[in-house]
Amino acid sequence: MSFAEVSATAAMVVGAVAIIAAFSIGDARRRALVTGVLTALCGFSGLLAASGVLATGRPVHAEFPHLLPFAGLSFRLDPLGAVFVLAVGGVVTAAAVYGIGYTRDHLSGRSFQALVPAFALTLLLVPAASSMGTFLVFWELMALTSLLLVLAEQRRSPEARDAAMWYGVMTHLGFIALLLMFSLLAAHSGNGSFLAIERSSSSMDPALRSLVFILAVVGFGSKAGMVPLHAWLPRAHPEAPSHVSALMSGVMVKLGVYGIVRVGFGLLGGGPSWWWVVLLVLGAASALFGILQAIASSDLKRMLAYSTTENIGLILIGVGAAGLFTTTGHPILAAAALGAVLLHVINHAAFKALLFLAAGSVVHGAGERNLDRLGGLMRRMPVTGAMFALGAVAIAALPPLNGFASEWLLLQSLIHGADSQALVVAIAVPLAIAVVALTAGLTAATFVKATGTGFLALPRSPAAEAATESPRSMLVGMGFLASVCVLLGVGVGVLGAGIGRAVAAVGGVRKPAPFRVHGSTLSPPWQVVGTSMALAAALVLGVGVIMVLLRFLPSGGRRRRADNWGCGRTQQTARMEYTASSFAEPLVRVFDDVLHPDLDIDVTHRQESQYYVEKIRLRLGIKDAFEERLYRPVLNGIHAWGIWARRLQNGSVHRYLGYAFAALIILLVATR
Amino acid sequence: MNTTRALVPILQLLLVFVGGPLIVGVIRKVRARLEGRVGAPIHQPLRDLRKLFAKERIAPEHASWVFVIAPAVLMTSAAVTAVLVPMVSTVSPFAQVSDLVTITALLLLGTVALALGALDPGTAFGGMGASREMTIAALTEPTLLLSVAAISILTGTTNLPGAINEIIDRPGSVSSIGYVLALVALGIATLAESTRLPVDNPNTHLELTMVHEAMVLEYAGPDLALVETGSSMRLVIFLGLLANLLVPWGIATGSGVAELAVGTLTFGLKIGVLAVALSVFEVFTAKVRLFRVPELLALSLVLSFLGVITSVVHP
Amino acid sequence: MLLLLVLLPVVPAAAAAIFGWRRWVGWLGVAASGLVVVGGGALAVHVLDDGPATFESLLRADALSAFMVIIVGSVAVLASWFSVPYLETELVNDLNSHRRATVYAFLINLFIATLVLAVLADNIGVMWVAIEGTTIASAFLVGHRRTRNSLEASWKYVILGSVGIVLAFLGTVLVAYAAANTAGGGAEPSLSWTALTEIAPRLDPDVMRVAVVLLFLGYGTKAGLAPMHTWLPDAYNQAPAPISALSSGALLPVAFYAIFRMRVIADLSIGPDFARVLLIVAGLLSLAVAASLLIAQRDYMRLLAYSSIEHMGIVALAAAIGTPIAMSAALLHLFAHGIGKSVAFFGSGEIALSDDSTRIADVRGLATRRPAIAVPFGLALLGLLGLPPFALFATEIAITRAGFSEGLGWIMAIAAILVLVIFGSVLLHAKQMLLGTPDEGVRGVETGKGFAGPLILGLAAFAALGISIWPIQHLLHEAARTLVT
Amino acid sequence: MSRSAYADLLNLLAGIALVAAVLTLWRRKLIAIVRLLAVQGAAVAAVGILIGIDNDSATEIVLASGALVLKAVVIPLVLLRVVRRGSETRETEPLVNVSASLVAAALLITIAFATTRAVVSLSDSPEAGVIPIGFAIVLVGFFALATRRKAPAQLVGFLLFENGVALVAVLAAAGVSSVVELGVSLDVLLAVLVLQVLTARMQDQFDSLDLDHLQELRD
Repeated sequence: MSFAEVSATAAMVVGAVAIIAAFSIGDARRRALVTGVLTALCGFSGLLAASGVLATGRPVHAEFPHLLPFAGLSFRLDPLGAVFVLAVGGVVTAAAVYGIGYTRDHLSGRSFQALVPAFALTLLLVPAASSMGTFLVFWELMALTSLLLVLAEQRRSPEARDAAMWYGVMTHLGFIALLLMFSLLAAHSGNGSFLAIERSSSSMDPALRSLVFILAVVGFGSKAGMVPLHAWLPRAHPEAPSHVSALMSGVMVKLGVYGIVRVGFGLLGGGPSWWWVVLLVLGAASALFGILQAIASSDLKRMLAYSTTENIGLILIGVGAAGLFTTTGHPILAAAALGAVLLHVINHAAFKALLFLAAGSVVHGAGERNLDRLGGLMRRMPVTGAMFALGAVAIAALPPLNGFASEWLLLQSLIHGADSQALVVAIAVPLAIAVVALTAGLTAATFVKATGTGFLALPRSPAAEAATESPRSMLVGMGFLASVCVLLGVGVGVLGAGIGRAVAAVGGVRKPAPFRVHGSTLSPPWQVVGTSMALAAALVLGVGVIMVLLRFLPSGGRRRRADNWGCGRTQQTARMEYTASSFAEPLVRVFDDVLHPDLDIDVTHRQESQYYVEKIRLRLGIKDAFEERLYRPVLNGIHAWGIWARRLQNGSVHRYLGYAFAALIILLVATR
Repeated sequence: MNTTRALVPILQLLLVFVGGPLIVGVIRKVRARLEGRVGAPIHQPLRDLRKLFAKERIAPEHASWVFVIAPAVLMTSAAVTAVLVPMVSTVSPFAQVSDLVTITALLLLGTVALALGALDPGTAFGGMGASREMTIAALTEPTLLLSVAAISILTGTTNLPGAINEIIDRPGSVSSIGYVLALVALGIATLAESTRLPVDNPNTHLELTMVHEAMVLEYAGPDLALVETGSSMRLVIFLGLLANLLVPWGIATGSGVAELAVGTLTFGLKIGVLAVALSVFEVFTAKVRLFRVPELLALSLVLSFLGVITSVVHP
Repeated sequence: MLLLLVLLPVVPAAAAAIFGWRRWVGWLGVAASGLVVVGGGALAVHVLDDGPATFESLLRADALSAFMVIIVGSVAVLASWFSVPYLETELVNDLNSHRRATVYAFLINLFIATLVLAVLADNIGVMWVAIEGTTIASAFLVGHRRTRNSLEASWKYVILGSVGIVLAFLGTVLVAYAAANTAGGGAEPSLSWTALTEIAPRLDPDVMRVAVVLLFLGYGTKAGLAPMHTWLPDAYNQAPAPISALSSGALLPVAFYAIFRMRVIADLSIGPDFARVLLIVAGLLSLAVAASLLIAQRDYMRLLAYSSIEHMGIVALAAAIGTPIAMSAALLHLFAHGIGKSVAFFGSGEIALSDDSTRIADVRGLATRRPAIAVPFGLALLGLLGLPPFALFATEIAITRAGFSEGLGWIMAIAAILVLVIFGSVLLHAKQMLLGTPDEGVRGVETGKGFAGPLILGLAAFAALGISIWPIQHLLHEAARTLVT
Repeated sequence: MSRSAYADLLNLLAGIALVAAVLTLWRRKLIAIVRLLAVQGAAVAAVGILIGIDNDSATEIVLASGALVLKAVVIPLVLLRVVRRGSETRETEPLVNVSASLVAAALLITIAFATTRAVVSLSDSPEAGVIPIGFAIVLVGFFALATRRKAPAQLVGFLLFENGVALVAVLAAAGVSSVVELGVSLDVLLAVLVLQVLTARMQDQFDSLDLDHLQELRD
């Protein structure tokens, strides 16, 4: 048994033991500890299995024909799946360790503790599935366990219940699309295994292949939080317990991307260019819409959820570009774009999970999620503050950290791909570059807002005032992810070979190889290694040198604490600070035709004179455009249909006999 | 032979570190002259810095480590960019790393650090400055990247020394409308990024109109000096980038010492000319209202996008 | 051996008649149903080894009927096990008289006996008599509570049921008539399945077409297929929970057993397309009716009834596809749905007892108030919505895949969309009942510990079927083979 | 008895049964409707006896005469007892007014004849010729069942419907063995008894036999 197989079986066994332990251990605190540790071990061995497969390139097989009636389970973890299992393993390890501290007091129920390892197991198994039945059963199990986890705190918050409703229905819509898609493929290829489908899918007629691709985009897009189907994401992720929303936002949405790549490139082996343009457009729309909603929202976890939609948009742009390059005959560029996509999948998993864990720590410490009521946490919760700041720098794609590495590679592949002869590429790719650039800028602004108003300056509410640092296990969880962000930022080469194998394993895309373009060699994705290594060293060195030099100044580097100058005003209070809404107000004003903010300001004057104002209250409500114009009418229509349909069963026995009579007459006449 | 290669980054660092305040002095001097004033000597900003470095270091009582580290990060990002951007010679140990996309990201890092530093003291003006600065930075980012895309599509690579060598060797490949559009857009972005006049008045005293100045109100002494030098170095880097892309001739392409001297001289000349042009431009334009700035940046975005389209269709 | 199986439930019925309702009479009923299941298993082993078993000319058992006996037996075990605490609670809180409990105990076992007879009958006439017997036996069970509504429900149940079943008898007569006048003439033509399947190709197509329509409408009524489904919501709403469970879990599958048998003869005599069109129309109509009436549903018992109509629609579609995989998926679907629906009905029965109302709006925060009821009920609902650990997930995937491989892709797509609407509506109603903060104290009756047994056994079986059907795989395959012409 | 006389007698009796069914649509009083039901029951049973005599098999004759007693005497008496105990003796305005019902009956008869053309053509025995009339009675009975407002009237409709099926069964009864025949009639008897008990219960709970009271169970 190879190293990968050993660690894969270890992951499954330890996961199962974790579930059993969650049910059997009596004492709540010990239960949280044991289950957390076991889940972390399960995640870590999943990580090892994935890295084993990536290192050797040999897939791991497993067959269980007797399980799952009529289909049987069959697993095959190939390098492409391994990249996603790598991300899952890492985030599961961190979230499990974090969970020990986070769920010690209020979420230590047996069922909740058992659901987390179950959810982790399904996340590990979905990329490893290699037949229609296996994939669908673990996809639906993943949806079910995450739905129950979102309901963990349903007693206290009605929003959690609504969120679970939206989430349940949207994921089932996705499941139905996937079921129809896989049935189409399996009907054509005879049996449900992915290898058979891959061999026979080229002989399907193009209209069916396009239908399969559209269904895949709908099914996987709804899970990934792509724009028209994203409504559940900003609702469900914030309501789930933080380490669960880290798992959901960090890696579960990525399995939607895995699906699109597996079906688009693997099973169907690429397709006409309009497929990829559709994906590009949807990705761009998701990126822009996601980041604009993120800027406008002042709820910390909701902002992070919307920023997940934005990052998924960037990834979809990468996948679309990769597909476009394969159709217009640039396999090496396609490999570079796909490499950027896989790198960003891992990077985003790391820093998004870190940000959600930090947000969870803020909620745990300060009990408040609204940025307008937080503040001053950097001094009260130094470690969480530092972790959040590090995550923010990473997500804003600023140099030393991993966000920059994948964004750099994505832009490289787009820029180098732009100058191809095909007209569709010449129009679509520059647009994509513009969207990626705009979202990069807006992301930076969003996370300055979040870090600045959330953590710096004076606390804006008593809850923030009384904030205390989170327990040690939460900090360890965050620390692990932070170190992953730094490691991937500085030494992305460690992943290079593995991602190369993953890209090659996808099929339809050639193995990435260095190529010369007008004088400079660009060997995706390794060239970014040199850049980020040197950059990180230079930056850290520079800051260190300057801080030391300041010591030798005449004033001896001692720092005097004094009152703010504030243009001559003393007596600084928290009410003078810029809040998240006011920080984002200029950008909301610039993009008001997309966000449709409904801003109402009511001013209460003093009785004596109309010119003296007693109180001004501003309320800024941002509605999700898609919800208002797309979901609301559909739901109202279905409800009206339900109300109308009550007439069918109105209780009169005569009407019921009338139905039977009419059926008899019609059938008799029809068969004559 | 490779000693000169190692010399280049240090030379460029010194050149930018000292040249930054000098250029600001030159701009103020030319501006004063045009407004009929004598104006302070060119090296006045250097004297101010010396004075500031001698003062004691002050921080607001409830500010966290972010306030302290922000100036250092701004200074480092400027210094690293200065080393990367080929100003005096295209031959340097970091040529492989010097990439247009990386440079824009480094500058964004400096802006983000300063904005966070401004938010930390918790004054109204710090928040206002940070909010406006980030808005402008968010809107100039696409322009920068698109013009970078246009240039690299035309010259075939995003690596800056490679691009400049390309322009020097085959000026024909660059002589298209796309290149001009890209540079015009880059120019507008430079004004916005270094908060010069049309976007923000550097020597205004009315807090409500400030963008950059409002952020640094709380800094004093050595921290203020670091911020000031950082900002001026960024201005020089932008002007150097523009100059080398517009008029690359004269930059040292080999590694001879003489070539290096010639390169430094021509770089100094080019920056001086640009600085004078900038100050003349500033005298004749007024500050644009904050909510007109997005329209200006939208114009530059469209220009750079057209630059990319035309450069793609052109070859 | 077959006669023994049919007579087994009669023993507790007789005991109830003689001694009236006692606890041990209830447990005797459970034991009898248990023996039916064991008998069914033994029968299955016997049939698989050396072919169908027969008893005179009346009873005959092949793989399909053995499987149906197992289905009827297992649902009967669950229902009679749940009836014991259910009746005890009713008697303790004097919601019902001792006499009616006796009638209940007598009739439920009679009901089970007629179901077993229907499945084992060799002659389509005898099968008809048995199924009509089930209607009569369950008529008073539906009217168990002697309220106005239960009277209305039982009136509609008998009228609509009998009309349908008499149409089926007309169809049976026409089949006999056609058999009598086949080209070959032949000896005294009996109505046994084997005889009919042999001469089916020579039956007169036009007469058979009318006969098939009548048989399909008749047995479709008992199977709850639209447009003959109207009795089902009222009957399940008013009947005591174990009876609704037994009817939904055993009666509907037995009616489908008749439809499957009839379809074999129809396919041989008039070609497969006629019956396929009928089944597709009925299936889609049932799904549409279930979907539209679940959206704004206000009563959770009726919700479960419409869910039964939905699942019968899915089984009809599977039967329409007709491939061996689709047929075995349909049979497993009937089995799993029977068990899952029984657990759901038991849960709703407990809720009705504890909250004294069957309206969804009156039940709030059940998960916090009564986890012992809420958890099994919720899990059963999730299973019925086709979520993985439970069996309906695997069957729905197999049916959809078989549908696409038979070229019925569009129909499967429409069905899938309707199932999605149903998923959303049921999830919404379940959220209304189970989640949230409970309001004031207990209104209805305190339900004791006795109820947990059948719920847990049912859920375990429901999940086990979903994970692996290894033990009954061979039986299922044989049963499906008999149904495919 | 000569073949033609036997065929004419069969047609006559079946015709009487059909006319009785159609007349129930016309009459308004419940008692009159029950009497018509008795007439129809007698006619159907007579057909059974006639066929029994024709095949000269003793069991068929015994069975048919038993059915005669049951359908012509026992069931109508039980129904009359319930109707007299109840207050209203008149059928209120039925769902479909009388003239429309009669037109519908005519239409249904044509449909019955059309659908059973294949059945008649299959065998040339005199009984086969009468089957379409049996079918017509089935459809008219179903229509009556579906449109009457009063419970006893609906019960009568059901019995008409069932008599039609019994007639078809007797006519086409070559293969249906005696055991099944016995089971069928037993089941029908039980069904009628159950409906009888329910009607009685409806009488004391709603103290009216109008089916419009039975409309609370709705969605």
